[in-house]
Amino acid sequence: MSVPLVYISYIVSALFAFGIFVGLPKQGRFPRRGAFIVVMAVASAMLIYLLQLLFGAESRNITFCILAVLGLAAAIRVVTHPLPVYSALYFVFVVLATAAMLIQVGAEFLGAALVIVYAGAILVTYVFVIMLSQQSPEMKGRISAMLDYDRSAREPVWATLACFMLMAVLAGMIVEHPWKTVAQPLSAVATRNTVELGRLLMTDFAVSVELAAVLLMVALVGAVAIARKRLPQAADFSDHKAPGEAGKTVVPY
Amino acid sequence: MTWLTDNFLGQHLLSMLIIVPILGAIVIYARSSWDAVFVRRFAMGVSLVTLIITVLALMAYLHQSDAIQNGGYTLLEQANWIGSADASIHIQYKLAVDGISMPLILLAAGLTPLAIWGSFTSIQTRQREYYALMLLLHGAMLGVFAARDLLLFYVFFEFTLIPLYFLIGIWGGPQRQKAANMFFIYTLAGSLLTFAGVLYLGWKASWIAPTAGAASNLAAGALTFDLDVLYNLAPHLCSGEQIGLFIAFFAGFAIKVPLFPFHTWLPLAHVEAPTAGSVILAAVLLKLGTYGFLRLSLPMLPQASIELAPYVATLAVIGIIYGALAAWIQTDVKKLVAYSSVSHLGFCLLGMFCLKAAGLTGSLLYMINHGLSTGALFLIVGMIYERYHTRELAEIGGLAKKMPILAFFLIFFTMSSIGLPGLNGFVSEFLVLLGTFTSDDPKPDGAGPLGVWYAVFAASGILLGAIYMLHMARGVLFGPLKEPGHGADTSAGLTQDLTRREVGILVPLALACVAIGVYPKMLTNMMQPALDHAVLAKVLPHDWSGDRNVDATTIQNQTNQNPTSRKRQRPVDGERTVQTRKQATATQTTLNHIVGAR
Amino acid sequence: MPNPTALMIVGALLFAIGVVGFLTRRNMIVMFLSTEVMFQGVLMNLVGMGLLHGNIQGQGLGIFVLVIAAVEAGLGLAIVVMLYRRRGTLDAENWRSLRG
Amino acid sequence: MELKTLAILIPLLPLAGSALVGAIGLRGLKDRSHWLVLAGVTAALFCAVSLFYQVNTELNRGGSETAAAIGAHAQIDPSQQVGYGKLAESFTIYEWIPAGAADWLNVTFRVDPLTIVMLLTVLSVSTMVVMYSVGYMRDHHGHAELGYERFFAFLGLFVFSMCMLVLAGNFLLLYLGWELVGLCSYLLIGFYYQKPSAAAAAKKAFLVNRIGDFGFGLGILLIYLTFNTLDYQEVFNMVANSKMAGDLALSTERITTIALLLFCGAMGKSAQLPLHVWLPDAMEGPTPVSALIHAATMVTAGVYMVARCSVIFAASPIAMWIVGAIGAATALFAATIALTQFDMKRILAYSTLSQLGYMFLGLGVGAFDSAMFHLYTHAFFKACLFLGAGSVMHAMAGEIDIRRFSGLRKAMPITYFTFLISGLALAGVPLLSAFWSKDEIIHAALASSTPWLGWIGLVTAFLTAFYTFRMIFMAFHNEERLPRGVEHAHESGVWMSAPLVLLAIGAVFAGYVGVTTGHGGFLGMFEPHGAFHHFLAPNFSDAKGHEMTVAAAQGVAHGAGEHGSESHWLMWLSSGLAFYGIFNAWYFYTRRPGIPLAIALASGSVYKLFYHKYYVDELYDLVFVRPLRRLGDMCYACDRFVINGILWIIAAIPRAIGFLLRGWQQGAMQGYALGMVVGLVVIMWWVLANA
Repeated sequence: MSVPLVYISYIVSALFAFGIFVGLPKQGRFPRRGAFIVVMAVASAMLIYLLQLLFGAESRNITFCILAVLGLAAAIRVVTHPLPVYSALYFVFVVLATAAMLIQVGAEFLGAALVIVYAGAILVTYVFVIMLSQQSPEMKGRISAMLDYDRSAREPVWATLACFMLMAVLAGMIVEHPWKTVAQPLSAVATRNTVELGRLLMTDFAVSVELAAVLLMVALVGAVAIARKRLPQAADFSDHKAPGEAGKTVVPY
Repeated sequence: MTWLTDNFLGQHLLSMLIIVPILGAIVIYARSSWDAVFVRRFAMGVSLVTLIITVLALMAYLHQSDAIQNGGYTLLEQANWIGSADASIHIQYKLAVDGISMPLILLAAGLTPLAIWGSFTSIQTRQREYYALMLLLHGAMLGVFAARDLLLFYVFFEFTLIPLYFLIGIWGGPQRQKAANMFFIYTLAGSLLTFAGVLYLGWKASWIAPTAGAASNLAAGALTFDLDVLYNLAPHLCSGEQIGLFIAFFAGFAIKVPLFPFHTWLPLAHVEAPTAGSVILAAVLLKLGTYGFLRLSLPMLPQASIELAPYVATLAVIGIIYGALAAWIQTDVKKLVAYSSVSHLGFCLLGMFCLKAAGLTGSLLYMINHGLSTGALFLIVGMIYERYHTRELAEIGGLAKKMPILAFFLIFFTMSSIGLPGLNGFVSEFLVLLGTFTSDDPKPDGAGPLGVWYAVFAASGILLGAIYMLHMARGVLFGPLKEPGHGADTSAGLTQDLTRREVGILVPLALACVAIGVYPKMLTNMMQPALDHAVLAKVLPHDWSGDRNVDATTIQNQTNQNPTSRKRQRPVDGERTVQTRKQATATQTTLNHIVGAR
Repeated sequence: MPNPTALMIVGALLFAIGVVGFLTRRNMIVMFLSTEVMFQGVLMNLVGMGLLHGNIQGQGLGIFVLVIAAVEAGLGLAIVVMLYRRRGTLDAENWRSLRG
Repeated sequence: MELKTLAILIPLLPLAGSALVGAIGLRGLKDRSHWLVLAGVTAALFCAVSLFYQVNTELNRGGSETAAAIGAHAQIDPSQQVGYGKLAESFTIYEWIPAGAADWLNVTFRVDPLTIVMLLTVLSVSTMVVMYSVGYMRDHHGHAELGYERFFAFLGLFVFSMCMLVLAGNFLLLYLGWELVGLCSYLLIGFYYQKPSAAAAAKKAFLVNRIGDFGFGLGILLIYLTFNTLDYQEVFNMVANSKMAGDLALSTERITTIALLLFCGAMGKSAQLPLHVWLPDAMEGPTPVSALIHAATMVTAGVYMVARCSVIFAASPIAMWIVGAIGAATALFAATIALTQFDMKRILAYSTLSQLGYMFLGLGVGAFDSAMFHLYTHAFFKACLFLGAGSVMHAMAGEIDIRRFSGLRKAMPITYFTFLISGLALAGVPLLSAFWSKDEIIHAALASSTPWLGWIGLVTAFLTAFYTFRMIFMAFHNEERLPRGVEHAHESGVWMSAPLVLLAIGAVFAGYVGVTTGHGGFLGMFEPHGAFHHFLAPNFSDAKGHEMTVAAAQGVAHGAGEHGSESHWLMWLSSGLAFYGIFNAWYFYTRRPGIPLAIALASGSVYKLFYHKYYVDELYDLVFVRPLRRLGDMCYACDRFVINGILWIIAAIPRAIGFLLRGWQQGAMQGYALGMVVGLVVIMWWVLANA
């Protein structure tokens, strides 16, 4: 039983990797949308099959499967879409799907926090930054109009190969590994989930929580410090400084 | 003599020996406002102070009659460096001198002032850094010879590379960067293997030393590099281990020496190095390799030394002949002298591996003598180069007419180098050949591993040595006057013939050559007990199949720092020794019979 | 109640997709987005493993993942902005001063 | 003074003079430099004479035992010290080199009759030559030549070295003297260092000597290996006693090897056949040097050494045979070359070779005392001949080719007469010194087991007379001709003439210390073997036990008439040969000057062979020098290409790896991230595979 499971997980990995490869903008060409959709469909089907096998006969959780497919598809669009704004929007899908899945397995608090923190805070930051920087003009089917670094991926072959291996090894391990039998039924945890989590954070992880707070504080200060530097203008680059030298002339306001 | 050793400084003479030049280097480097003339004088002064401390150390050493008669070490300084005796790691700052290291310290301390003095006119750029590096090198060299802890030894050993790397790389000739890199990488590559050997020995000592009863105050399993402990490790190392360790040590030391197939860095480094760098390199730094063999390989790995001695000796003999032949065809005088070093150091190793008292004494004396005569030759070549900016035999000739004093010294040191009796080279060369020739002869002190033929082939080095050295002398001094178009360059305050300063550099060397040649006893009296005790007694008469209880007692005797009552005492057990003695007695009887009632 | 293993599989796939994005995209902002995708994968795996072990600690750690993600986004984006202002481009290929 | 003090003073006095001259000669003494050296050498000569009287007294005191020992050599008690008692003991000056456990090789001196003979010869000739040099090393106006002080410093050093060689009490110190005289020879041959030929000759002399010393050094090592000592007396006693006892511990092969290795050194130093090439070239040095070093003293060191080791040599018949054969071959070979040369000094050089060959011939047949006798007489007349040639050279402004001048006898009477007398002595004319010594050697050879050596000697004697007088007739007779640039020949000053006269007197009378008079032998008055041989007898009494030395061992008995007049036919024959040679030379070169040319033309190739010295130099160059040089080239090439190539290959491995990895080192963050991912995958796979 388990041997085909491993192979199926390998096939799923390969399909997803291939899907990404097809979807990546390469050599300044748009990806072939049709092929991408076909591959993604096959991959999704395979994934659903795998998940069904994992769930076993007693519980066919279709919702979870749909969420998983949606989330993964969105994630692939995040990494393949030439325009960062779209990537950010697709990322919202990923976050939402993830949160939904988490809620489905009983981690309601985490799911909610995910939506709040990611969709509410982080994504906004991203969008701000995207707007701060120069963007490619609207596509209109003319890829050559886009910025060079948006329209061509970097070493897609090697990256997708590595990705395939990573997927295969991870998925294979997860499928293969003889996980310890659950000490207590999942449902027992799931029922009082949020309460337990709160207790955990305030007892065992109390120090960590404090540290996390400090960390956030430091990051805040750091971000301010980094962003407040006056940067050399284009004129400063006219004399060809060695890489890394340019920053040395920066003085604080 | 108590006035010398009873105060704080007197008890730390050896540390001062190392610290004074290094401090001097730091001071020179830090004082950027000093002008060049003062820097030179200061460096010279520091090296002379070091020399004075060396002489004081020599006096203190000579006062220790125990050390002299029994070959033990003295002027001991001991402190924990990394870890301590009761921790799991015990690396010490341990300094001491014995009859093997004292002459070499004298050589290093005596030559460095001369080398510095010799740089007064030849170095015109970045003098502050130059003299700082010279002094740094000086301190490191003295440290190698004084160290009694293997790791300390290794640290100093490697540290000598750095100043010389810069000396060659900054003040060298046109190909200086290549030469410096080759020198550095080559020697470093070899000594990394040595380092592996060092670590292995320390690790081995960590679990053998407590059981061997070597130093009972050591915590069990403490990593130690104390030479006194390591010397007694030999019985616990199997044959394969010994050979492996020997090869590891060999890699570092043979390259440093340099032995025949590993010598190619030497001519390049010598040719490109500034004069003082060449002098120090030839006179002292090459001796680090031979000293390493003598101090570490032979006494620590006796079995491997005996087994591998024929191979090493073969390489040495090849090196003698090969170096001489290669020297002969050189057109660059400095390169010629550099190749002569290859040839000479072959003798040095040959004498060492014949494992006879005469050969060992000759070998150690050879180190000193090679330092004196080759150092002086490099100085002379440098003096010629300063004047003519060339060393090509094709471009200079007949200099005896214009430079009679230089001619005198060149001929003098040439003769010293080719082993003219009455000068220093002969004594050591003869002893080496004598030791090698009689190596397999059981009398008077046990049979060594080599045979007569090694000596016969090596002796041809005497002839070849005369060939290339006279070839050089003839080319440089004799024949019609030939100099590059511009004539002698006297811009740096030089004169046509040698200046007083240059004569002052060469005269002490010449006097030392004559003194050693006529009355070597003053040095050999110092060397011989130490060689007997620290090397020969550990290598030859030991029986490897015999029981090991004896080792423990020997160990205790040797770690005992006041071995007064032991006069040339050797373990008398074991088949080999007994056999040797039997042979010796038999021969003696025969001879008595031959001689009759004499 | 879905199988935690399924959650982990999806998490692993998400992580790997994020890796590909990080490796291939040259736009620094998208690279950071890819790392966020990787965070999602990690988060799902943590929760899944916690479930497998039948305890809540996976979710506890997940909270910290959120913290780290926030910090990373804040600092990383600040750096991206600075880099953008320095070179006028978001191309990661433009920063190669690590090359020996 | 005590024996020991004298023995120490003898080498030290010249050394002190030399060192002082070397130290202050250039600045202070300048052309007065000779005084210090002359004083040192003369004082050493007086010390040597005083030493001679002491030794003589000592010998006479123990004389009865000595005579008994020699007379009854058939039954010498092995345990008994050889005749001359404590003289054979060397005395230690100080401990020199440590040879292992408590075993020292010392600086020891030994003063015995052989030493005395050598010392007197060396020092008296040296004194003459130093005196002569004072005149010779100046131009016609009395100004010193360039390097005047250097010359005298070297001369003093040479006398010191030679005395060390002679006085040495062990082989190592002998080696020291041996090398030091080589050094002095090198320095003095190269005295005119700006002449390329002189520089080359100096180098050649040193190197050829080193070839010999290679063997000599090995011989010394072998002696140490065999006997565990280097002291003369201990070694000789062991050899002699082992021979007596028939002990097998010392195999004949070992002794032969030792003897032959030692003889290698002698061949180099005394320029015997394969190693003779340096001596003719050595004539590039100033003439006094040729006289002193390359005729009278240094080159005879080989003879001295073989005589000193007579016990060792006598114990090995093969070695003796080789010594004799090489001596005879050299004698004949050199004489043939001398026939064709035109350079006066070269003729004399070949003559020296030839005479040294005689000495070795004598040694080889066991006539050690005769060889020493010949050494002693040869020193006087050959030094005189060289100095005379130098006088001619001085007068001819450096020209020495006898084709360029002639008829000098009128202009230079003193030079002519001294030269003539010495030439007669060399030619072996009766009643002059060499007649006695040479005749003894030939006699011993004829009486030995290898009489053909004697016949070679006789032929050589004829050739000697011929080439000597060829030179004399060409240079001093016929009508007066001078080389271009010399207005008139003139006699040399008193500094040069006095030594010539003194040496000529020596050439006439020196032989009479080796002759017994009043016995009714040759000419009714003279018998060979006189006081000289008595004096030396203790030295060779050991060696004479050997059967090969029968003829010479007759010693005292020889003159006593046991052989009667039958031995005198040889004396008549050899004097006849000498006169015949002289007559031939006179006839060829004075009466019929066309004959030599005709002969030369008629015997073209043979003449060319002689004239080009048998092409030995060229042969050596082709067989040894060039291949060795090629070998050196090969070594250096091996260094640069093979060893450095291997190094390059070894170094190329990391370089290749680096080259491969360099592609990954793009500096782009994502590249490194890719590497991280791959690494992560590999590690995880590894963990899983091993889980």
